[in-house]
Amino acid sequence: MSSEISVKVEYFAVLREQRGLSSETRLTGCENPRDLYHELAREHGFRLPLRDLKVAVNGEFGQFSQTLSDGDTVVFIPPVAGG
Amino acid sequence: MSSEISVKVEYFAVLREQRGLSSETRLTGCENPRDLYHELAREHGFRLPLRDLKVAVNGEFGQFSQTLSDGDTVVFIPPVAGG
Amino acid sequence: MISVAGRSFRLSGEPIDPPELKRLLVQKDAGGFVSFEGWVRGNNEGREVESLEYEGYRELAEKEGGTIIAEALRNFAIIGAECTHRVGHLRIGDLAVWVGVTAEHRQDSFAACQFIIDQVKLRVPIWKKEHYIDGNSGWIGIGNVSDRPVSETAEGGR
Amino acid sequence: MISVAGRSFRLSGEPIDPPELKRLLVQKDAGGFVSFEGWVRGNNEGREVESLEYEGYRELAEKEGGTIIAEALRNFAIIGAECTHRVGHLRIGDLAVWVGVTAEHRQDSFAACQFIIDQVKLRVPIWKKEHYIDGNSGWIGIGNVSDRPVSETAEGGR
Repeated sequence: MSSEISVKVEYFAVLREQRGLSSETRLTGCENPRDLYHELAREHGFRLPLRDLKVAVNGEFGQFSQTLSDGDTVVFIPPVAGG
Repeated sequence: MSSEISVKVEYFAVLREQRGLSSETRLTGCENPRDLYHELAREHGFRLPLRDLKVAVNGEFGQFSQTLSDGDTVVFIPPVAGG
Repeated sequence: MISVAGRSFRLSGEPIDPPELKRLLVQKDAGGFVSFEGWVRGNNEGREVESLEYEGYRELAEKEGGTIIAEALRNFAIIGAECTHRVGHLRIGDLAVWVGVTAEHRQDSFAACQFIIDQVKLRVPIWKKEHYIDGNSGWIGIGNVSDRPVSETAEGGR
Repeated sequence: MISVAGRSFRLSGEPIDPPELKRLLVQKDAGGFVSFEGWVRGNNEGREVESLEYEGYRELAEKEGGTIIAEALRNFAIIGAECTHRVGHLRIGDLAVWVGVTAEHRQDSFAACQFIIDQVKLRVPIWKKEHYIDGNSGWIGIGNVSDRPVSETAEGGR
């Protein structure tokens, strides 16, 4: 488990409601946002498919395949509906 | 001169300024707005060519060739520039 | 359809009040509202403008403006439309014309609003005289016709 | 360029004040001003709406919104552009989003205003939850995903 990192996950909208939290900091062995989402989805029953989501890392849009670093903030972005 | 009719002519914008009047009622032998405009242009030095004008008769857009009747109100409409 | 109740096109000798006009269009199915405002600019084709006059042939302007609004209501999926054009003496920055359109969906409000201002500029008998900082003035859209006899060919108005 | 001075895209927890936002755009070369307002509608796809919540991811929303405004300033011949999106609890008729654009010429303001609202709806992380008169509620744009496991195929968000 020496490869575990600490990431902060912020939740919005339907994911915030399903998680019951606005944010959490957790230790994870996941290397990228894709794996992290699947881990969280299994744990909390998220039903939004990955392809409907975008991801932001440290306040910028990112890639699901990018390598996460210790201390990163990750946000999974459900389909937007402004306006 | 038994065919003369009385028409009211209203002037706007550049024609009002060139005529020095907002409206006048005059007796004319002209049968249609085209002839009337040429008569007025000769008298008052109007320089707008007919093809740049539209005409209204009794508050509706009309034709330069339409027959005028006694008591009609005629307005020659310079190129518009609203907005 | 709100705008059926009153006149939907007006000439106004007083400053135009956009919030008041907007209130005429409020209703619960309207989701998209688009407005256009034409402001008096400080220059026109390189000449510095100090102020201007708008003059309208009220009877026909309000009739033709009303026809344009009716066409917009018929040709676009909109809920309401209003237009007011200012007449009289205006200074830089003053509001010359206001168009507001509501629709369920925004694409229709954009298209109809643009249609209305385009048609108003093209068809409604309103004229503009600009007063320039250099002391000259001129009616817009008639070229330099004051120097040419009526028999000469001139470019058409824009 | 007025909007360089401040942030040109904002999320607001307070009611949006269009005249105040418009004042940010006033300047003497601007001849055409186009604004779009998105109002909360009383129904959506046949369901009667009582109220709704907008939620935004502020940090990224303001960044992405600012990028959209910058794109508009680069891609259209406009002078200034501002957009504010409301967050929080809104009722029918409340103003959800305001976009204002000034240009020398109106065509540019129309095109840029439409571009901005289209892109904001597409790209800015803001979410909407509708509360219906029948007591139900739902997040817009995610289909009926709460009933499906994550592994199933679902239609993409709009």
